[in-house]
Amino acid sequence: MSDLKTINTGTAIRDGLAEVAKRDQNVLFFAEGVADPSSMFGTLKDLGDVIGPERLIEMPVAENGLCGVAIGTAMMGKRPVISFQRVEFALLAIEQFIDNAAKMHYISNGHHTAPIVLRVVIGRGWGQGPEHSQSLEPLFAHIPGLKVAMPTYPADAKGMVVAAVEDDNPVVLIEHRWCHYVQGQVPDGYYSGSLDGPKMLRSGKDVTIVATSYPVLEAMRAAEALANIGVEAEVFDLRVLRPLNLDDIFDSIRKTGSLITVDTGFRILGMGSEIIAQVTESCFGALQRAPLRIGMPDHPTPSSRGMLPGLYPDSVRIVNESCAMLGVSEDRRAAAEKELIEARGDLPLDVPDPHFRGPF
Amino acid sequence: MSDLKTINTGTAIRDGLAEVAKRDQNVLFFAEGVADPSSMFGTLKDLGDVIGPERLIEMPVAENGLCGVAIGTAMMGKRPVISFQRVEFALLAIEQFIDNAAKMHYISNGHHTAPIVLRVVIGRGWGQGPEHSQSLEPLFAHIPGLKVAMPTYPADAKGMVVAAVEDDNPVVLIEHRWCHYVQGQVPDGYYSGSLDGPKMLRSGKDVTIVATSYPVLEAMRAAEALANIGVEAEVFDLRVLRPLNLDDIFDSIRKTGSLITVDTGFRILGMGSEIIAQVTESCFGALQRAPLRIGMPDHPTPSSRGMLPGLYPDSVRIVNESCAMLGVSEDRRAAAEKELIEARGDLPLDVPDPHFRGPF
Amino acid sequence: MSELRDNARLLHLYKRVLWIRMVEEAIADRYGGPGQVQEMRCPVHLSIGQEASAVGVCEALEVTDKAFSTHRCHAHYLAKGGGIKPMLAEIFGKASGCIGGRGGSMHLAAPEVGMVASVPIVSSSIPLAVGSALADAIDGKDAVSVAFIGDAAIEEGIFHESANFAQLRKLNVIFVCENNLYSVYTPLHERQPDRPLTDVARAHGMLAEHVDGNDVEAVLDCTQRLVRRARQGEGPSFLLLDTYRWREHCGPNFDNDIGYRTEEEFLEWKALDPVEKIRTQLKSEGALDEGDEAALVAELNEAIDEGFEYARNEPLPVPEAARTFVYA
Amino acid sequence: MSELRDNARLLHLYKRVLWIRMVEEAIADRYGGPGQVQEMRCPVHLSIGQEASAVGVCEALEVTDKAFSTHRCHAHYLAKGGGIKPMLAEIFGKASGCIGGRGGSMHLAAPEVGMVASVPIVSSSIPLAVGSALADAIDGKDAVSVAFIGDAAIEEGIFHESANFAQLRKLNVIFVCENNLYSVYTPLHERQPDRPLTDVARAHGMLAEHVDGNDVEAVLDCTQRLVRRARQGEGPSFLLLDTYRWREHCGPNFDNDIGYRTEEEFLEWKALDPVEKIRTQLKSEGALDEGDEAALVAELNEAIDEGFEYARNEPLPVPEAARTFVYA
Ligand SMILES: Cc1ncc(C[n+]2csc(CCOP(=O)(O)OP(=O)(O)O)c2C)c(N)n1
Ligand SMILES: Cc1ncc(C[n+]2csc(CCOP(=O)(O)OP(=O)(O)O)c2C)c(N)n1
Ligand SMILES: [Mg+2]
Ligand SMILES: [Mg+2]
Repeated sequence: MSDLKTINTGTAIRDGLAEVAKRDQNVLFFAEGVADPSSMFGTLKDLGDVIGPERLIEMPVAENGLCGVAIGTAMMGKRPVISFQRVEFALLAIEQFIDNAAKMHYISNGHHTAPIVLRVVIGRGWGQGPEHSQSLEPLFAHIPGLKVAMPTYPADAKGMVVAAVEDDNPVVLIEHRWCHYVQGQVPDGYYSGSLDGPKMLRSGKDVTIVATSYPVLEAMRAAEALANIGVEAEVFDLRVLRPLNLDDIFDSIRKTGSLITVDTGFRILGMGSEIIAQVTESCFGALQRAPLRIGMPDHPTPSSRGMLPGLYPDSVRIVNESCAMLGVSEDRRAAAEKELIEARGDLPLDVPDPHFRGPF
Repeated sequence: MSDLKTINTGTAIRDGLAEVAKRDQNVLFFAEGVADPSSMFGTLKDLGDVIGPERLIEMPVAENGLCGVAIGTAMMGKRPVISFQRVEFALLAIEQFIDNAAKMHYISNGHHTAPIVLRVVIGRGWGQGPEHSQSLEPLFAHIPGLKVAMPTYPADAKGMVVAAVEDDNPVVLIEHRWCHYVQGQVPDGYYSGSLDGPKMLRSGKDVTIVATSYPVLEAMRAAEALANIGVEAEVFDLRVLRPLNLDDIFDSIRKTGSLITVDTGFRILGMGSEIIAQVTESCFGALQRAPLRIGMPDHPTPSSRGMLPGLYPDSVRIVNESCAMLGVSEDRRAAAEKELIEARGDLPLDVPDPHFRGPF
Repeated sequence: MSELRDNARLLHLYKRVLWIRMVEEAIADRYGGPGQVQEMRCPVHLSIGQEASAVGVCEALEVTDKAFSTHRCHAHYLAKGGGIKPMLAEIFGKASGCIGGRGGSMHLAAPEVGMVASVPIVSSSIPLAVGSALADAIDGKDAVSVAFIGDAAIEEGIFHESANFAQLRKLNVIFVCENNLYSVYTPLHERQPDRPLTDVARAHGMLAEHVDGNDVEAVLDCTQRLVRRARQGEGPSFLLLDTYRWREHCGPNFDNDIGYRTEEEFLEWKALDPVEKIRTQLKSEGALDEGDEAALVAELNEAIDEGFEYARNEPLPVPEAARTFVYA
Repeated sequence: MSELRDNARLLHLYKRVLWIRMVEEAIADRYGGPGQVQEMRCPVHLSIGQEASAVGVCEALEVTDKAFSTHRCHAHYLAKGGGIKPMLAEIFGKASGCIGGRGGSMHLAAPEVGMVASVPIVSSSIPLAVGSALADAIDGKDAVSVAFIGDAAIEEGIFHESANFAQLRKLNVIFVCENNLYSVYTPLHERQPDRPLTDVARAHGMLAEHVDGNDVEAVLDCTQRLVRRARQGEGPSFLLLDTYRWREHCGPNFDNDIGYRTEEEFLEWKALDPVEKIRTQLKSEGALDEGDEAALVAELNEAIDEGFEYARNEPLPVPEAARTFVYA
């Protein structure tokens, strides 16, 4: 077994990319500022030193064209990894992903593949404003032919990013900027993870909580607080949004009978909607009470911190909704809420909660 | 009350556009081929004769730019109507719709509005192939700030298109090419419809069927066949996908306890997912059995008619699923299926069913 | 070059353009209309009138060079060496179609001869060609990638994004723009300001050439120069070819009567018929007599009939095929 | 024009550029860093070094003319006449911000003075300016719409799509491209081939002018000509302005030490300081003495302090405000 070191998700992603690029010289990196001092929040740091500069493709600010170019290289056997600082920039290239990348294998009757990784980052905090803070995972997760994943913790993220690059299909990796800061123990060197389903992070018998990305941290935090008042939540990191494999979650529902989903993006038409639909179709008899979705409210995300209270799904909300769902007494609920609020203290809402830095 | 005439949905849309453009000189029409011999499948036919040529804006083949231009005119008080022959072409402009149109009112603190109508057509049949047959309504219905509607029948379509143009928000109208052929009685002259919820088309006590666009016709056909075997389906045309108002559907579920949704687009992360999630959240106690989604399967739509059997949701599938859900006896189910199959005869699958032409 | 070799080259080019013309005419003839048996059940965008640009360009390419096309891909597919049987089978929606019946006429591909892909979203295949050239550049190969586009494609921003990058990296791409004066029913002057179309390439510092698209030899000569340049590392280029689509935008018929263009305009362009042009030249040089012509036509007709016979008799794909190749 | 009037004009321009410089410097000074009190809690893309292009262009416009900007919008907002209080309140995230705290620094707008909108997605506001001009054309108004863009914006296809349409319809748009040589940390030559940037306009048959962006009078003179042309129905134009961003791409600091550009390069451009340039000129012509300068600085500082005081004391929006103006 390789050594473990404590690093954050951003670094773990960088290490995974470096490892896979060392092994396969077909791996290319496309980005605006691919080798610049920021190097995509450090996630591409010093890759040129590892694999040489030729395979780092500096993108002009032309997302649609350059994603098409990357797809063209993929058809020819390359494994391009495109990184965008924000998911919004990828919107300009969505036609290329929906028509050319997602359908390349299908329309060529199996002749071509488009092994491309599209990394997009969800912005949050520091007054980003409505056009730098969207998540929009359903726009990708709706499209057959794409794979879509959202990494949270560093060790998992490293394995996922390697698996994504090695996958013969186009994979969209949606990374939450605040997840980049999450620390954990990560094996050194090369290893590949899986892109085939959710991970149970905590077992419990009372309620199943399924979350993606940064909200996974909120859900885990909520589960701790719930545990302190005697409620046992079973928490899943959904990880892979497409293809969506909910078998473990069905099993969990058969145990808990209760389901809460927590989306990173908008609640309406979010992953929670799909999960609830599938759970209701497949485990109707096991559901003991109405399931519930938590997610971003149905409006753009404003810049000012004045409008943030109550906006992002957080551990307090998850605790409160869990208690309401399970009929937990008001004093127990209040105790759990109090614990969370006190732990956060007077930290502003527009910076990451250090509680979520780990190391986990 | 104005006179009624029997016309099809395509003509009704054209008439609605002509009426609203006559009343408001701020209405503009943008299209590739805005006044050409095809005039957007006839839906813009002779508009130049009605309002003069100046307000018909021929678009270069530059969807992103021209949608942005249209949004710019809308900020200045115009009411542009953009029409695309296929929803796929609008993908190139989705950044403009998500960032500029949908958020214009919000980001300007209420100062600007973007009263723009984006008409996109879903292709089907005659070997369209995977890039001319997508539906993709969730890509728009996920976005707060947009309104999204899918008209089916002519009288309703005319009212909806007028309401869309008169709405102060950006409205995406997703029209199924095969719905254009549907005939019905349509009031002459100007009238405005609503963009505020589904319509119950048929009342019944056994199962609630909610469909959008062309599948509404399949659902209605299925309901007839079901009625012949003693099953009473309550059928809704969803009409408005955003903002989504499901109150009437909740009421229906409280009556039938059973729900089937039929999507025009992909089943996964489709409208059916959202409907089932909301129904389960809101009417959990009323649901008597697991709900079910029907929709496009999880792969691109191939060109060849050889691959069509069983692909599109149709009345036969709706009948069979309804019978399975309600535990209808096999001989009754078989009778209903037989009726439908015989009525269709040996008509190829790649042309519209004349049964669905109406007049309704 | 000796006159003999010149004529041999011309005869070869003649066979290529005639082949495309005859295949396309056969599709038009047999496509059928309402009330008739219709076996080619997909939209068809015929290349009749535009054969010389396809042939002139592709004859300058090796099989290892790559071509990417659009909705109007028949001529490019055939000129690059795609076979008639998989092509017609595709248009007939058959399992043995070049892409298994998945795409139909607008998606023709024959990767084994370098006809990599056709994409029916305007301009959407342009960056694929540039990406192909980038892959070759990284691998140190001197293959050339050609992006066939129409005159409307340069209105799409992605053309410019691709051209900027191709020139920045001096990639082996040739953007071949067939200007047939229309996008569907809309004439060029309603879509673009009045300036030489080649200026769009110059915006990116790219060499642009402008050649008569109905003169197959001129197209070939120019493309050969551009290919040579590219292989020598001198970068991409833009080749503008004037030509004309004889039939309707989509479908088998003529449509000079419906109002967007005139019979006169059509006749003017028909007088420049790229096929007739070579035929006349060959005849006047005594390199093609009536007998040669008849034999050639008979030979091509036989191949065409065989192709249709094949396409007609091949089985449709089974419904389950629709669920394959979704993921690799 | 008499020397007196010339000096009056220059003095006016000086006040405008100095105003912007001082506001931006004040933001930089007070922005704070880790461990400090930070009240401006949003990304800021400062315009320091680029003031002359904003002022030169906007001084050629009427209040009824319209401007559209990008992430780097402070100078354009102020030059077009936007007030400091709503601007700072916006950056402070306050309810009385120019857009209620909804967007922050990258979205500044003051529609009442024709600063219609700033959009932080590169090039995304370009077609809005063209649409504004189209609306005016339809209404028979002679107002001019200006799209302020950076040098990276011409890499986006939507620039070309917009330019093609503007020229096709001869709309009253001026595309003002401030070439500060960088997109974030990436220099121009890594993103675009070597050719005059003005060639991108010529691709669309559009008039292009190239002016020293640090020379406010040259910018003003040229813009006045372009505005006049537009109002006379002669169509759109492209104005390329060379300039330089002094501080980091986003944030209050200098960053010549982090490796993507050199201190030397910065100093070369700093020597061309647009503010200093006019100041020197005014002084040399005797139109500005130490006393005038001090009085002016004091006056502007007072307005700035007042602005900060206001922004600091204004209330944050209430959480419920987040749910308003979603639909009209
Ligand atoms: C992005 C996009 N917009 C619109 C269309 C509809 N469309 C199909 S072919 C065509 C005409 C394109 O004209 P041109 O590029 O000149 O090619 P031609 O048909 O003349 O060969 C158009 C507009 C499309 N397929 N894709
Ligand atoms: C479509 C898009 N791609 C990328 C970005 C990230 N980004 C923000 S500012 C910027 C630099 C733009 O450079 P330029 O247009 O020259 O303006 P400058 O910052 O130099 O004023 C980039 C790439 C973005 N906001 N939008
Ligand atoms: Mg054309
Ligand atoms: Mg710049």
